[in-house]
Amino acid sequence: MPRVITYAEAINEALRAEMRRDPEVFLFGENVSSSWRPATKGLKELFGRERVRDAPITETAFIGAGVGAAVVGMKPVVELMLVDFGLVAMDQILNQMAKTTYMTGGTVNVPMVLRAIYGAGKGNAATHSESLYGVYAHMPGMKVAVPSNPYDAKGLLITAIRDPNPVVFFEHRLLGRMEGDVPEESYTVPFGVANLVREGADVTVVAVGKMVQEASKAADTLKGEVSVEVIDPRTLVPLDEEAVLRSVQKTGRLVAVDEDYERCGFTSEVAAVVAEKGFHSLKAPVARVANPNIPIPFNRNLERHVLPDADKIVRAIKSVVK
Amino acid sequence: MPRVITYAEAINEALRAEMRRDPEVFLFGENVSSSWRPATKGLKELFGRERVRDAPITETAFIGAGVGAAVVGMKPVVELMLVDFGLVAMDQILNQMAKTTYMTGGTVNVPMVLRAIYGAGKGNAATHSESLYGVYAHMPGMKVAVPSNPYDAKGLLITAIRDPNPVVFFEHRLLGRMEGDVPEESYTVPFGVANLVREGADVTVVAVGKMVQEASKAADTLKGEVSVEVIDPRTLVPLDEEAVLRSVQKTGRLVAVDEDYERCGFTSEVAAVVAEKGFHSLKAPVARVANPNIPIPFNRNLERHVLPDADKIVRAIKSVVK
Amino acid sequence: MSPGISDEQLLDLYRVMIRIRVFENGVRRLIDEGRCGHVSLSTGGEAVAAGVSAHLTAEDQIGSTHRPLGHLVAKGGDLKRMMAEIMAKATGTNRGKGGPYHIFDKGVGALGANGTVGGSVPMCAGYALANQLRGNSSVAVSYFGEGASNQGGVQETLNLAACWRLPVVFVCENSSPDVQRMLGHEIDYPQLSIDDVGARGAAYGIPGATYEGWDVEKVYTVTGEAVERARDGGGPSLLEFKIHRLGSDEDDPHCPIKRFREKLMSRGVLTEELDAEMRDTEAVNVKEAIDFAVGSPEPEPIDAHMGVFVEDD
Amino acid sequence: MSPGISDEQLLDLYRVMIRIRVFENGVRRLIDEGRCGHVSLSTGGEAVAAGVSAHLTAEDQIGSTHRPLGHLVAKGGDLKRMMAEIMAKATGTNRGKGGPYHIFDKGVGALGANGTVGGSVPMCAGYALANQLRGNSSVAVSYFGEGASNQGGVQETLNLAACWRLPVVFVCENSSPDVQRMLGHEIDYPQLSIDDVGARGAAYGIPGATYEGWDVEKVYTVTGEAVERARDGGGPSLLEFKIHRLGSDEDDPHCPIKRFREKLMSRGVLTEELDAEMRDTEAVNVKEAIDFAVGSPEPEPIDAHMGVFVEDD
Ligand SMILES: Cc1ncc(C[n+]2csc(CCOP(=O)(O)OP(=O)(O)O)c2C)c(N)n1
Ligand SMILES: Cc1ncc(C[n+]2csc(CCOP(=O)(O)OP(=O)(O)O)c2C)c(N)n1
Ligand SMILES: [Mg+2]
Ligand SMILES: [Mg+2]
Repeated sequence: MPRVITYAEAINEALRAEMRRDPEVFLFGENVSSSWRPATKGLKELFGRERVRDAPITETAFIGAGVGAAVVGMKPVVELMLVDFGLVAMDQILNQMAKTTYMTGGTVNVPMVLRAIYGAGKGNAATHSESLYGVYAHMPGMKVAVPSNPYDAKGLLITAIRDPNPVVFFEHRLLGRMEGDVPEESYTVPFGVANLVREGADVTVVAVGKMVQEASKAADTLKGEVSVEVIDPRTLVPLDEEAVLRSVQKTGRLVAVDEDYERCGFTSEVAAVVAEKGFHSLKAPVARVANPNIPIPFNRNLERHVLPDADKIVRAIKSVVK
Repeated sequence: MPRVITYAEAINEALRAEMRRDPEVFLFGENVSSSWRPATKGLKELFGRERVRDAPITETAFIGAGVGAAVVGMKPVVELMLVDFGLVAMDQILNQMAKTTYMTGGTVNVPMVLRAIYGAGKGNAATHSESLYGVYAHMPGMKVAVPSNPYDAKGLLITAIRDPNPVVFFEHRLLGRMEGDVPEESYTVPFGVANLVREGADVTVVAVGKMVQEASKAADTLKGEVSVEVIDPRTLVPLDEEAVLRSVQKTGRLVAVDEDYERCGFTSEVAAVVAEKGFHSLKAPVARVANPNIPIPFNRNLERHVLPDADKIVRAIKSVVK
Repeated sequence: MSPGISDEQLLDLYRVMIRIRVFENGVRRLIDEGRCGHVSLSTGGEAVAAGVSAHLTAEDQIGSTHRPLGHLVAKGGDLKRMMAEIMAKATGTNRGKGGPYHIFDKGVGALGANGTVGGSVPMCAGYALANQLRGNSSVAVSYFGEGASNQGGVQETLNLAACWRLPVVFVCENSSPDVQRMLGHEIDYPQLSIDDVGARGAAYGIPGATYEGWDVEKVYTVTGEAVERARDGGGPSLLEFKIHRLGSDEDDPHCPIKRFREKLMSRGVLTEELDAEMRDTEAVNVKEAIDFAVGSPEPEPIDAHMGVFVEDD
Repeated sequence: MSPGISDEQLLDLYRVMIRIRVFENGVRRLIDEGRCGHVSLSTGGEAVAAGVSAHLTAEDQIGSTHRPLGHLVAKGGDLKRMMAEIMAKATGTNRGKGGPYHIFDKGVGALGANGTVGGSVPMCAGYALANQLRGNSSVAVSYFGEGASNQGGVQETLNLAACWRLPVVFVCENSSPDVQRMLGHEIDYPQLSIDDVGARGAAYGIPGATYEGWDVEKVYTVTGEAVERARDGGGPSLLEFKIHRLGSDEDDPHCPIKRFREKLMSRGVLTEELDAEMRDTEAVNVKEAIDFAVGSPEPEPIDAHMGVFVEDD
């Protein structure tokens, strides 16, 4: 009988299992020991305050400390309370965490996971709502995982912790309570393998994170009218280009969806890959649905106006299948 | 008779003229008062140490100070010795400088210029060679200028200083000595208007910054064989999509070139725009020539291997016209 | 009578403190009733905001935090437009686009709240730099918490301001782990390596000192000196005020309003009547602000797409 | 004889200083001859590198700067592979991919140079954190310049290390504006707001002090105490050493080698013969290193595309 838990509980389980399995796995960040935070709740009680440690509000220092601990072989899982706050620490992330492996000619590696809470939809305005995975995917040296459901959250996080490379792990702030079937035992979901969320014949929708739900809603809305294939790449780096191209070969149409800024973003990348490598399959212009390059406004109506959603995906699908 | 000066001298002239014209323009950054730096040489002697000020090596503090000064109406020109070093200050840049206008509902604006030296080609390795304009273009709220020659350098910088919005101004470290015709008097080059560097019929090459030279070399190499149109957008934000689409309408083919990382980068964006809005003009797959998502290696041969150049552009052009 | 502070000034300070408390209590009710989103309140810090801003004019600038309401009210921020911003209305200080973490009220030099811990501090150096370059005698005040005091940008700015002798006063409100512990929270590791942030002034060669932030007269006096020094070209100072974050009532022994009220009463400066009158006045102000906000329109959805850039002159 | 330092130890210190100087002079010649790219040299700082590393084993870690050669040589870095890295060869410590700004020699705990001013400092906290969690007695040493001392990440890390009582010793080499001014450079604004970075220890509740970095015995003694404290669970310390950046010769009165040489000679610990022998030995080592580097192959171009990620276990 399948067991239903939430996305946050799935994260918690993955952390718990890996910390049990490997004494070199440990966790720190702002308020990670607080009992009211479901993803990390109970871990301090199990593993002690040394291995589950609250950090001062100094992202540069504590993310850098994660890099250092990883360089000497430990497996830190560092939490960024919100991905936005990582902007104060980009040198540690994009230079030290990401590039040390390459810059040392592979004599050093950085088995670190940076868990970053991200996403809009709660009226938290421009500095507390960003996605930014486009920036992380742009910069070389990090793997980038964006789980869209509890099953993937657990499996991808276990993969991330065991990966000898730095991984940035994006958890959408509004997915924490999402429920889903999650096996109790440990399992891994491989990086670079897309999830075929739903099969379809007329158009390929590539969607990420919370937008996978919106893409599925759009597919529901169009049922009987347009047959929509939804693909969730699960990891942006590495990207399962094969899966996208295979799908477009079948459907001839592409709509790329995410909630990060559009310009030079992940939807640009998917569109470019298809325009390069899947051009001859394409029967229509590609379409992107993303944040139209606007800081997230505070007012909820304005925010809705800016964020991608099922309606906008429906419109984009219609524009390419018409 | 045209007057020939260098790119760095053109920058210097623009700064000098604008500081003369407007007492609220001032300059600071690391070593900006040093006499051995051609872009700022002589300015301290002219305008005094208060308006041409060396800053401590604290990019967060001094870039933030630029934002503050701009918020109260001054026109700071802040220098980032290398764009790479800005990674320690991304919150001040990407949140405070870029988003304050929008977040305040337009009651505040930020007339600041951040001059960022960028680029590879000198064997300076992974933390001293990046371009990163892809990141700046991804994030909303800043205009992004990338002059490719002395004439544009002067005219775009004057436009940047007079713009009431934040502008990130990218100067390639290897273009400083490039010579070109530059009028002595002040003039502006408008943002969002591409430069048609050379006309051609078979393929459109969109190239940025130092890559404009490489694209032109590639066009020379292919003379008689392929007729290459080279377009230099000059500003990535705003982007002259019209010019690109018009050209592709004529040529039916696109090669996008820059030296930033490819994934989720500016070449992805150009490819996506054309796949969306110029799809019906396209006769062949688009191609991108950019850094293949690799930190810049120290060894010069490896660096050359990673960086885009005329040869790689030639190959890309051939692949789309074959 | 307190030396150097007139009764009128004392009552002004008290009035501002009441205004802040009543305003924040109004916001607190709105939050509880689900009529606005989350707002970080500054209750318990009224003496700091009032005592500091008493030395500032609209030409002086402040930079604030994620808990900006007290600072902004004390600086003369428009209550109606602030309330409208909190309720995400088109008439808000930020036209509904910024929310409480990003309130700016430029006309009174409230520049501004900030969503990034420590984010406004470098900007305050910039306000001060502009004052210095323009040769006026305006001063910037930079507020931050003891958590923020560790942020790199904050510490960098202390150094920059000292190097450039900028007219800025750094005000750290310390609601520190010690205070937290007294309130019953368990702390595994401290987040601040010392007890007194004021001691960090010495690390930058600037005056730095620590005071009880529930004593508005003290705040007023010591800030006066620091602001004067900055105005006179003497450069920056660092003031730390200990505070306790409180709820809406005035029972807590560290409540700055309760303490000041008792003092003023015992000295005969304040009467029950005057106190009630002030509270009534502020209650009316807040009611008007809420009415204004409630009655204001939402921004038009199309507004979302505008204002990323301002138009060229 | 210096109290507590045996003659043998003194000669070891001297030998390491000579090794650094001779190695850097070799690199200096390569630069002048255009046989390698720009390298930031640490000449003048030999006493700090030698005096500090004398207390460390390969199990201890150091983090260094854009001027790493002295630190790395003193820590036991492989001269051949370092030289090969400087010459961008496949046999380099970083296989030619990192260059002098990014040299790591993991086997000896040299972790590592850093291209970002202050960039290695947070990482050193991480080495120390790993030592603490693993319950071993290893210590991390974090080197940085006085310019870097202002960087946010550096100041944050001082606080973090203090809060977590990490086994780390912060070593600031101050070649500050004052020193620069003595060398004839004009300074408009200071970049460091105080003279002595050591005084910043107090800002984090940790020991902090300032010493002359051209006196290797002093460096040795005070670092010994700080390392011991860290090993014993006493937490971090901050040591500042004043240094003068020098050229290749040993004429300068602040040259740590000249000073130490004279002292050792006058004490009869060093003789002209022994000195010459040491220098010859190091010259041979450096020549061998250069020969090794020159004789080594360039990396294969295809290597450029490999190693962004390591293979899964
Ligand atoms: C750079 C950054 N990190 C983390 C946060 C999340 N955050 C908001 S307020 C806060 C606590 C701030 O503490 P303090 O500065 O003492 O202010 P207080 O809330 O006590 O007034 C944190 C961690 C943030 N907004 N920005
Ligand atoms: C974040 C950052 N800003 C600027 C630079 C450029 N830079 C390299 S070394 C240096 C001076 C560093 O001074 P200090 O820390 O005192 O070291 P020193 O060179 O004196 O040994 C600067 C500004 C950099 N590498 N990183
Ligand atoms: Mg606090
Ligand atoms: Mg120095």
